[in-house]
Amino acid sequence: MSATMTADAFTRLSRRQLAWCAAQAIPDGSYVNLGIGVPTLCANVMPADREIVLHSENGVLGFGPAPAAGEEDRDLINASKEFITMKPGGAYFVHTDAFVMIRGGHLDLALLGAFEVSGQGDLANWTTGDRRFPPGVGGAMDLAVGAKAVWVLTEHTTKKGEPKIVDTCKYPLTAPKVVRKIFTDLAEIDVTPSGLVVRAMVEGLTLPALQALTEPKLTLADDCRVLSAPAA
Amino acid sequence: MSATMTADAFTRLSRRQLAWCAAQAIPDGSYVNLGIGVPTLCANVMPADREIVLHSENGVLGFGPAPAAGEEDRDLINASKEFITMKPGGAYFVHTDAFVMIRGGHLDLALLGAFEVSGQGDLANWTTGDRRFPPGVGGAMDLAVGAKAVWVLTEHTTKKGEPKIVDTCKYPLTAPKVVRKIFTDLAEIDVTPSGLVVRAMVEGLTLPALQALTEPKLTLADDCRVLSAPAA
Amino acid sequence: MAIDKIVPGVAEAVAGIESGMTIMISGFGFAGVPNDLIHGVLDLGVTDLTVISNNAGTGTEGLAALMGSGRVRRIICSYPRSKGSDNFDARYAAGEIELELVPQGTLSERMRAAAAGVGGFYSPTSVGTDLAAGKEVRTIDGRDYVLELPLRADVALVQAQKADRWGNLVYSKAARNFGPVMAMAADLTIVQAKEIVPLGGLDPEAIVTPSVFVDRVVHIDNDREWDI
Amino acid sequence: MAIDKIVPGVAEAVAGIESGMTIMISGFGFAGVPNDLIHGVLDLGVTDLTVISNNAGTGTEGLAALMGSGRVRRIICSYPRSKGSDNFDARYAAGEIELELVPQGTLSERMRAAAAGVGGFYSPTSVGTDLAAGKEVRTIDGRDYVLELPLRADVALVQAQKADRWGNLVYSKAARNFGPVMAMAADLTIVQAKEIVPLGGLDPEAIVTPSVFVDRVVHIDNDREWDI
Repeated sequence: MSATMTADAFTRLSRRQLAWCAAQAIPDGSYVNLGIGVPTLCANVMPADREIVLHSENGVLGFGPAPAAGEEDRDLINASKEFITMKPGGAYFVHTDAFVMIRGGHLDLALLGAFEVSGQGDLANWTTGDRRFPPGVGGAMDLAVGAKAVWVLTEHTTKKGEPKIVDTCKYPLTAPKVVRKIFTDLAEIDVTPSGLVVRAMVEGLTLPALQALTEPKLTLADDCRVLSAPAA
Repeated sequence: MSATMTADAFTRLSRRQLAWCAAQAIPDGSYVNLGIGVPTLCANVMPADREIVLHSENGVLGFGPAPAAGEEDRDLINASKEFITMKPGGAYFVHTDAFVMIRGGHLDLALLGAFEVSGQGDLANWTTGDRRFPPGVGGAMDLAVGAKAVWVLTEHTTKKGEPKIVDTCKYPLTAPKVVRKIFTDLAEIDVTPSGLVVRAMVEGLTLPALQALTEPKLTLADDCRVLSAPAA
Repeated sequence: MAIDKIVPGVAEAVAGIESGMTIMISGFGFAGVPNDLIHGVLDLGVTDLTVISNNAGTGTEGLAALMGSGRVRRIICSYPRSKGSDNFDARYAAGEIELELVPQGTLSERMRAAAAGVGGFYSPTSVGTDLAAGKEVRTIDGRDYVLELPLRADVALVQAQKADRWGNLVYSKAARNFGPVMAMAADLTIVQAKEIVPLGGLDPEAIVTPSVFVDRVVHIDNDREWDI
Repeated sequence: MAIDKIVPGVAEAVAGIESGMTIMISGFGFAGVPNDLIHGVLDLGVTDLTVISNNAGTGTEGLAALMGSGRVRRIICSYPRSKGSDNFDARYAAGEIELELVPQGTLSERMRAAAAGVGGFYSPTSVGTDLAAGKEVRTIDGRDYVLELPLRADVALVQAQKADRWGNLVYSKAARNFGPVMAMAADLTIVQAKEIVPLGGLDPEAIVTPSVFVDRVVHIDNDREWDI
């Protein structure tokens, strides 16, 4: 069974839809860091009926969505170096304090991108080990060990269609055993002591089809939902 | 020879005069911490023609003299818990940053009180070891090791007339080999690799008389001055 | 739903504090001491407390009342004795309170280590003194240091000048002192603020304690002159 | 005599920087980078530099110009590669620049250790990863940590929003980032400020970098759009 065989039966979420699904799962009142990549998109699709305080490692707490065109401020960017806006109640601080918040366990949640995640929650997202390209760790290792919970937001497979959720990470680790939940463009998966549990899948996707794109064994939650998001 | 024998030949400086003498010796532009006791008096007698930035370990930089009666602010005190005023250019900060300044070597000078100072510059100023009285170290150990230079401001002898400048401190040390200069109510003394050098003495005092009140051997500087201060 | 950390009174602010807990209390001398919260803790009747504060209180109220109450088993501080610290002095002389004396910079740096997830740090302070007794000494780059461990607390009681409903704080002058670092170093941070401002009412460039470090805020605007 | 840390131009600001020195450069992405000071260093013609900065520059100017100049032997950073970091990428691929990759929180915490006189600290970050290779690992209170050492510099180049003649600084929004901690961690701290205000013109409650950490300030108020 290959990815191609099941490709017609379901539609993958867009990056923005993936971010939307993760954003809706964040509890009200949480303090949340948005990592580089898909996670920073979450700021634009946060649930309107909750107060969730967003943190960026460059010294910003309480930021909002991207500004309207023409309203960009070159002094106001997120960890992905994208323009953001500030909400009432937000604060600026020195980079060191941004990491007191991160390493000291003060953030409820970190949303991170990934090259690979293992069935045990190992995370690899800082280098492919390819000497031709400089590695970039940024704040990923700090976030992975410091936040109270880590969720990964990633495409389910690589551009070549290979699983990113693997038995053992082949890329160097960012941190071992830290990921609690994985949002992909196909599914929402919990990392539990007894293995990976599928909490939601996109319309039309079956467990065997998802399993074919995933190395570790998947179990379907009794109350597995349909994973869907408004069209971007 | 005892203290009593020489008592008529000279007049000891008052605490305020002692503070004045030390204050006049501070180079222009210095950043200086004033420790508990006589040193905090210096803020009231700083030379008017210099800009010297005063630091207090409770999170204040750039403070001035005591306020006029009735102008006290209970939120604005120094390390001795005495009321102070703030100068233009001053800043408030968290206690931790006050000690980044201290331990990190950012202050040019710390003026400290002493129970005892040794001829090698050992300082003892935090406990007499008497179990009936609680000891109090405050910021003394941090200042002693962190400031670029440490001067001691103290009466030359104890209330019983015994030397406070000693061969070996009998009280527990605050820090070994840190004091560079000693201002007393009788003299200004440099702690040098070749021993204690008297830079100035009060009018009428002789080296033998001063030596009688001091344990380590004193040497007179070639250009020894008269130590004097305006009447308090 | 809105984040609202403001509680109606002192009783709600200190609810849940239990006997045996470690409590940080802000203040340096009489500046920045959360006296109302301290008396709230006294009213709870909890005992066997460990208190972390720079001083041990003077006069008869606030920290001194706590010291005199017999409810404090141990104090971790840098400078317990001051003019008027009779309550502490008496308990200490009687051997009724345990004292861990910590150099002042080490005290706040140990709090910051706890706040920052740092497991320990090498400090130049106290090397070669009695206060380094029993501590690991290590030479790094030619200088001697002692190993200091993080100092955390179950609860921090902090006095601030202004707060908003998220818990952002600013302080007043030298009353800031230990407040911001204690707010970061405790599991439960409780603040008494002289003024509550609307969300957005504090300049984001000038917020000293960002809201993430604060759990509860109570508005205390009385100008009672405490005997401290 | 008055303390006056304001110098007339970039040349006076960077005077004395020598080949072989270690230089911290503030900024995160394009926010808060002291581009005028960087080009002042390039104009000096010094070589064999070690640069400490979060990124390695993008485009053709500022940090990227420095990376492309061949004057930098080594960079210590957390995230060198970005869209447009071609100058660095080429030097790295050619083996012409040495890279010390440091987790971002470790980077600023190591700077702070240098600033605070801390000899080293135990960090939970990078335990069990390749970036902990060769580092001492220690278990404290049941958790594993790696020993990290202070990171100091001969010079820090910092971009700020406002400064006074004593060198007190405030920043603008996320352009604050590494500025305050770098200002503390270098022997010589050089600042380019968009605005100079009279002494007393900054609110003492809101000063972010107190004057003691600053050595020179140059007023740069041009609004040149750098290619970065």
